[in-house]
Amino acid sequence: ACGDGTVAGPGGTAGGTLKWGWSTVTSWDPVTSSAGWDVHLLSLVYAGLTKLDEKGNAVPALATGWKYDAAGTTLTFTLRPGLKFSDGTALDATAVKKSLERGRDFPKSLIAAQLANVKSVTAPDATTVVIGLAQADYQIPNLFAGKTGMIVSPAAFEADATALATKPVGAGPFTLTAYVQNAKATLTRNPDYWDAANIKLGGFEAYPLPEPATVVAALQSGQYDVAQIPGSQVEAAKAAGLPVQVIPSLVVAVLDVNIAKKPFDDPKVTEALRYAVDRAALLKTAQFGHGDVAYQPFPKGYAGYSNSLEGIYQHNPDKAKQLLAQSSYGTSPVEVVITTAKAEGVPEQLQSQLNAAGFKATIEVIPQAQATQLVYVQHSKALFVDQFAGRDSAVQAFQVLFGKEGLMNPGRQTPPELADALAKVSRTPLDDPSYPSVLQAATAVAVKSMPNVFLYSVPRILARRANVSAIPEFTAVQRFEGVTVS
Amino acid sequence: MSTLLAVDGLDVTFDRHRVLADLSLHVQAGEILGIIGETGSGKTTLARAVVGLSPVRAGRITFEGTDLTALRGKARRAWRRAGQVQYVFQDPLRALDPQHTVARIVAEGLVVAGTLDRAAIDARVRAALAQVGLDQSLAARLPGQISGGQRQRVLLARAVALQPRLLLCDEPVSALDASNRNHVLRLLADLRDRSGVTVVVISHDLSSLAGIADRVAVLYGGRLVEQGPIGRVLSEPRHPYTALLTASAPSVRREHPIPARALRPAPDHRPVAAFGPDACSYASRCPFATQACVTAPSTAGSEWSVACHHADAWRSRLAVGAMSTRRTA
Amino acid sequence: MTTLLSRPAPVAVAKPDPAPPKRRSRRWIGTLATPVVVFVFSSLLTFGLGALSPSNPAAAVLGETATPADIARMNHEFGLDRPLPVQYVDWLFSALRGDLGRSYFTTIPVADSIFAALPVDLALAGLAILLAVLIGGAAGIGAALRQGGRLDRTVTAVASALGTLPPFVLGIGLIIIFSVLLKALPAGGYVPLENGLGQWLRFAILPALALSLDIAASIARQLRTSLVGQLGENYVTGAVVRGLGTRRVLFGHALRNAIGPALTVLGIGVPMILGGAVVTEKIFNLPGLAQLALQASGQHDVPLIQGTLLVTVTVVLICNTLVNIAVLRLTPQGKR
Amino acid sequence: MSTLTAVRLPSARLALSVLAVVTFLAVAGGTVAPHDPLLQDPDLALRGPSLIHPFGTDYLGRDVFSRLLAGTGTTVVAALESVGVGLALGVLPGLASLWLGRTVEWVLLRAVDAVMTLPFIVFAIAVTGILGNGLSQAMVAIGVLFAPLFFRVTRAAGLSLTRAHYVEAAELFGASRWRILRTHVWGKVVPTVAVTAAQATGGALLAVSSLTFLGIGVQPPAPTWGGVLASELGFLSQQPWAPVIPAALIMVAVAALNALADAIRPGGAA
Amino acid sequence: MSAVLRVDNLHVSVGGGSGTSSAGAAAAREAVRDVSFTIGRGESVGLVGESGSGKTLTCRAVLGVLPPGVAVTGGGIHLGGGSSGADVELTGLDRRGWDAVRGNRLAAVFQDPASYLNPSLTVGRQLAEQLRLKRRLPRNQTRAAAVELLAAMGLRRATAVYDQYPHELSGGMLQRALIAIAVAGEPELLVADEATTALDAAVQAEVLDLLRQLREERGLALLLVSHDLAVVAEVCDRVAVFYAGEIVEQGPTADVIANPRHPYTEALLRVASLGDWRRRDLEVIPGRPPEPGAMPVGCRFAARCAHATDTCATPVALSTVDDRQVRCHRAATLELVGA
Ligand SMILES: Nc1ncnc2c1ncn2[C@@H]1O[C@H](COP(=O)(O)OP(=O)(O)OP(=O)(O)O)[C@@H](O)[C@H]1O
Ligand SMILES: Nc1ncnc2c1ncn2[C@@H]1O[C@H](COP(=O)(O)OP(=O)(O)OP(=O)(O)O)[C@@H](O)[C@H]1O
Ligand SMILES: [Mg+2]
Ligand SMILES: [Mg+2]
Repeated sequence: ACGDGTVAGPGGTAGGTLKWGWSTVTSWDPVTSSAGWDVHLLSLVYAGLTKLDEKGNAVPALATGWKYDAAGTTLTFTLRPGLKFSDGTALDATAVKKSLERGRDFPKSLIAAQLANVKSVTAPDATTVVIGLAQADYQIPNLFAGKTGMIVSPAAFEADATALATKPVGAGPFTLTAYVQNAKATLTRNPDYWDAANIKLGGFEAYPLPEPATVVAALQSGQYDVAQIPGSQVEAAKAAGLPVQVIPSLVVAVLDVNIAKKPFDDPKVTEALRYAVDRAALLKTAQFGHGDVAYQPFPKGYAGYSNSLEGIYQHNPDKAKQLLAQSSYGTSPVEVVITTAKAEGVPEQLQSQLNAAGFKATIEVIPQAQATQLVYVQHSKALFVDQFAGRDSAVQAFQVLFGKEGLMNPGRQTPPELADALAKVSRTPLDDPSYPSVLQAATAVAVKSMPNVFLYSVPRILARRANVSAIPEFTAVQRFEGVTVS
Repeated sequence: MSTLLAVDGLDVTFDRHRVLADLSLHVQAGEILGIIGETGSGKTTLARAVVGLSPVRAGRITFEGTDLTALRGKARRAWRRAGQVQYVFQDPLRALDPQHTVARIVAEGLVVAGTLDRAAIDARVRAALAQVGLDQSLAARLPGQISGGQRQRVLLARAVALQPRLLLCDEPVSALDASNRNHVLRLLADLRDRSGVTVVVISHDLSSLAGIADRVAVLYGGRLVEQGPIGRVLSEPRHPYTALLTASAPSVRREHPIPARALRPAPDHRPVAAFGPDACSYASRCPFATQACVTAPSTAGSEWSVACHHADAWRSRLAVGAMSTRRTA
Repeated sequence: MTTLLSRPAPVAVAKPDPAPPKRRSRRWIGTLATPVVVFVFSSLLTFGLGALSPSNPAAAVLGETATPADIARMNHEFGLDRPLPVQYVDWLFSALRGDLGRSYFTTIPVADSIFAALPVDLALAGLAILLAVLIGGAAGIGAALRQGGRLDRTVTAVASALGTLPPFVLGIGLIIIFSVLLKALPAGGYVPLENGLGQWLRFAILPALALSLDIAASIARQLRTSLVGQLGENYVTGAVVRGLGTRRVLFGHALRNAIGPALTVLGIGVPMILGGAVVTEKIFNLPGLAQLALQASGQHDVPLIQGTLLVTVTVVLICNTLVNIAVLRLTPQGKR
Repeated sequence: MSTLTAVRLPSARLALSVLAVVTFLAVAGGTVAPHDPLLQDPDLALRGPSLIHPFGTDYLGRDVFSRLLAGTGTTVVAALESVGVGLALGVLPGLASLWLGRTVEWVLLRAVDAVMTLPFIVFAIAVTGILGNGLSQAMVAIGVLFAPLFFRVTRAAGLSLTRAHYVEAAELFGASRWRILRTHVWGKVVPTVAVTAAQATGGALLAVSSLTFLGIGVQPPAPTWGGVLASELGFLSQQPWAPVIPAALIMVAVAALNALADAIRPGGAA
Repeated sequence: MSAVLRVDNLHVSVGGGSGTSSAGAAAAREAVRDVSFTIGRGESVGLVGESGSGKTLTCRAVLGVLPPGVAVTGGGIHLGGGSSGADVELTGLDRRGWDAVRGNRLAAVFQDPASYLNPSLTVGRQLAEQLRLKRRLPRNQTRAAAVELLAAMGLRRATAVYDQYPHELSGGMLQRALIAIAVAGEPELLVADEATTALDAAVQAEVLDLLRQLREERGLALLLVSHDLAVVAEVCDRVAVFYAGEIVEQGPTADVIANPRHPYTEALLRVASLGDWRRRDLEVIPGRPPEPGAMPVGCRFAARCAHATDTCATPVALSTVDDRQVRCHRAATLELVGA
């Protein structure tokens, strides 16, 4: 069922349609989209001023380049000329200005916080956009590579903002032609995309994440060309003759710990938790060993990855027991509730590991949607089994994980030394040779001072049919430049 | 003889369909009254009206001075528990709880009445079974495990056990073969003779009914068309319908004073007038009907009454040819 | 009255007409009016369920940035600050006009989401019903005709076994057999009917089969029982004695009267098919209503849950009414 | 056929023995299990059957045999819970619809029709989606949906009785309504209801397993039959045989209930 | 006179295993034994006997519609040749053969007419179907022919009846409609099993008249079953008296009634309808007939017979004198009273 219709548009050849079994979006409007996963699909229809390369560095996209002033508070982007949105309207500096301002000012915007530092956006001419920042921040080009920087057609949101949820208008590599919520998104190649020459696919069909039990069969029968599979299916996929790629990603499994709540208000307990967890065992169960044990938010090879943290909280139940004994709870088992959206697997295993280390753990299941409410908003849960999807910008990632207002910092406390380290990162230009070491220092501070327990990295495991060329391995947002289906 | 049960001006209507119309009938104490009539003429409805199971719209039913139609709720229950009037259902299989043993079924009325202790009830049950000629060994069986004739007798025994004054039997013998039919009817005659129970029997079988009954009432279309001493009514019927019934009765001896054919409307029969709901109920099928029959005839006579405008005249109008036509053997 | 007039007027009717014209029309009115009443009952149930919900949608939607003022504004926007009866009436009448509100989370109109998904369910349910009728009918008739024989025992055994199988096991079993082992059919996914019947059938047949086997089993059992019952009826003996031939007796007479209970099973089967679709849709990755409900349920998206329930209920009601009409047309009391 | 004689049928006897074992496990389950059903050993995950682990181990290295034994209780209780709710909401209204006059009858019939239009799983999902995810919520929802079944069955059994001549005969003896209910109605309604309850329990078992498959109503690590089945399905490629065991367990239990229902069905086990 | 139907030494057994009773179900029991009779063209033969004497099973064997578990285990049933078709041996006929015979050459009516019609089809449709199938009438003629046939059966308002459903008609009307359907294919033989038993006296007489008329006008042969000798006496030329699965006496009806030769016939006469309206003691036949499977070796009626002697315990054969057949050891010596 693939290869139906080859479209040859200006700016390059185009092949067949790629059927992708991964996920669908909560909304096609990047400003109101509420899930971290959405970025992958959104980046098919939207483009930003910048994009991230395979290593996570910002490179030109809609903008051909950018320049910071000396203070780091004014950033000037130069746009490619003659850009167009998929609705035919011009993508010029004014459009960029309006789009970014909407992201910052729209009442229902969920990216407003990221843009809070953007003081002004001006468009002195059609191809120049000037960003005025309240404080120096060299992370903006990275930030703009993600959801925050996606440029939406002002004509569309000025006409009917709610319609964007199902009818996106952007300038990405593809255009959405049909959409069934939670079921299927059909996209066709956008010949006006700035980098259309590198888009070899004629069309794209996106489906929700398949059932693990049937995903391999679904690939074999041609229901999907590419699908994300769980670690448990890797062997089966390989056995079925499907090429499998394990792509390192920014995603990391983490425990959100609320130090404002019992029993973690006692630092000894929080400390004990770090040693009670057997990350290797969890990794084995959850991922069948695909991925790495993690003690920090960044994967190996990423600029912020600090070598010094390797093995820092080796599994040591005896030490955990000792620490608990020293805590205010003494030798009696410390009761803890593991909150999760799905109890099967890691939470179950975690429960058993904690119990072996002197805790008395029980599992509480809450629906995923309520988790946002209970964990991130009301901060009413002490321990939540979570995944951090990573952010395009390292500082942004820090903010989410450790910032006072950070989503995954339910305790709402940030030690001053961490705040200082972060401020330093922001102030350091990315091309500054000291940038990696500054960032790694901040990572080390965070991991040692914050209660978050990182567990293991979650690579993106893609299995594909043999007729699909290898998928480029992007750590942050999956991109499809150069992919072909024959 | 005194009147035990008096039905006066009874009207029963189901869903705007008038099943019994202005029906009056008296039952004397100690007699056996037969009720005959075509299917759907309202025989069952009449019997059920007496025990309070038909929706009576007008009229009175009195049993020894008690107005049964006026009884409601507690009073009616108390009256029923006394067991003075018993109704024996038409279809024995449907009237017996398939899960109860014969003994339990027969005892039910006594248990509900609550006046006797267990031993006394057992004794009465045994007596009732003996009275209807059922072997005591059947007491432990279920209705599904006995024959049709035996079921009919269980139904009778259940009624008899309460020592009623009046027994209403709805077609107790229609489902039985000739021998069994006679058996059951004889039983009713015995009951009357020995315990003085008054019996009303509904039956299609005129000949055997004539063997035991004292009087007969003939129903047609929800009205009483004739009633009187059974022997005389059946041998010299005064109503054309009664005459048709008697002429139609099969017989091993092939002799009928009037052939049935002469009493039936001809196949091309056209009624002489439009007979509405207030007309004589038989008029539209009566070969002797005239314009006079558009009104319901009054019932004439007391011991032997007939409701026909032409009770005395129709015989003379019998076609002479019809009289002589004998069936070819 | 009409039937009375059509006869020669003076002839008194010996037996009452068992179904006077009034009653017959009343039966039709009942058949057509009951669904309306039931719809109101069901909508109350559906709405009540939403009203019972303890979670505050505004807080859930606004997430991390929620302030009491924001929540109040959002509540107002959703109309949640009005009295419940007003909300119900408004919801119901909007629903009748095709407006089921907007999803709390995506702000996508619920009706859009549902009507994008509904054709999948309808097409699938239609195929499933067809399969159920064909398979169940053939098996039931076969078993009844060979009562006590090998076919009868096989049908009975298979039907009982199907009834004891969790539906998802059935679905995965079908995938393993037809997709993995035989590689004959796709393991999941969906192609709309517009893309051609053949294409659609390739994708729809397995899920439809998974949905229908259970109902087919019930139909087979029911049809077998009632057909055996009918075949024992006197009128069948009568028709045989008239020399009508087996096929005529079966299809012209017995089946006609035996089909009622089986149709009723089918009527009950429609909600089962639509309900069973959840599991099937999940396994076969179908973009149907049930997936939507599951998703909505996970998010406590009350308007979406209510919408899917209401639409499902309406579909069920329509199907049931059609079945009732069929039953009514097959029984003599309902004719003329 | 009376309930007692039905038990002499071989199929009924087999069914009863199966159910006796299930009942025993439901009560004793955890204590007769050879291993702690919660004891994990990730190094031994997903092993095939062995002498120590007759049904192999699951993805956390837990003993599947012990988990199935220990899961019996939860599963059975959940199924019975929904059947209980269905019985409570179905039987009494069913009888009431026959005795309490036309208005009550009409309202009850329409209400039942309304509930009958609700698709099983979708409704359960909606209920848990709105009232919160828990086995009790889900089973109450299923129970509500069982109510029409019991209502109809009770009513049907009772309806023929209100027209039965032997009930009329009892009325003619002056028997009270209560007495009639007790002596003539109850004995016929109870077997029918019992049959329905047996079948409904089977249906509930399937519903529980469907819900757990969808991730609704279960609380791992607590084992349930459906839960074990659902999780084994996730590792089909590692252990294609593994789901067969819990599936067979569910099938046998449901089949036993159906066989028992057939055997005690009034009118014989043809 | 050529025979329409010849039944030779017919044996019918019940309980061949289909679980009617739990104990001894395996042993087949003879419910009809050694039954022979012949029906000539246009002749009417009556079968009488108490309930359970095997009359219905005999009829059903002739029609080939024995209930499950009941089978012909001996003898033959022969449908005579003649104008309308070849000789047919009915026992062992295949399905197609039966379909060709039934409705065309033999037809039947039964006791409960309402149950023998499809409740969900109009009377007319069922009659029309028969006419189309068995008389090969084209579709557009069936209605007129059907209405005519209904009218010929003495149904008034035949056009209205055509469009009515079975439950809308009275028993008498239904029985006439059924007879119309039965004779639609112009059969040679009509089997009427208790066809008038459930009707009231007036209607019964009308239906019996109709049967008589059909016989006279169409030369229809009749096999009439009743437990009332009086009914048989009204219609039949010859009568066969059944007792416990055997024919105990057979002969011209008038002869048998006037001069019974078997004590059982005499007993039946005493309980039969007499056609007089005197008050009297109703006679009964004491005791009950033996059950299939528990038949005595000798005369089956002996246990209830007032004339029984020791010889009656030995098997007794059917003896033929003139056109009478009697199965009694003492037939020659007994003085029995007729009606
Ligand atoms: N419950 C009822 N509802 C409506 N009509 C009824 C009801 N009971 C009887 N009828 C009608 O009343 C009429 C008289 O019926 P009933 O049973 O009294 O007749 P019957 O003389 O006993 O007949 P049969 O000889 O067949 O027993 C019939 O036309 C019947 O259809
Ligand atoms: N289907 C059957 N299975 C077993 N025994 C049967 C079956 N049908 C009839 N019998 C038995 O065969 C015997 C003859 O039955 P049959 O019906 O021929 O009697 P009948 O003379 O027609 O009686 P009735 O006057 O009651 O109709 C009876 O003892 C009966 O119990
Ligand atoms: Mg009656
Ligand atoms: Mg018979």
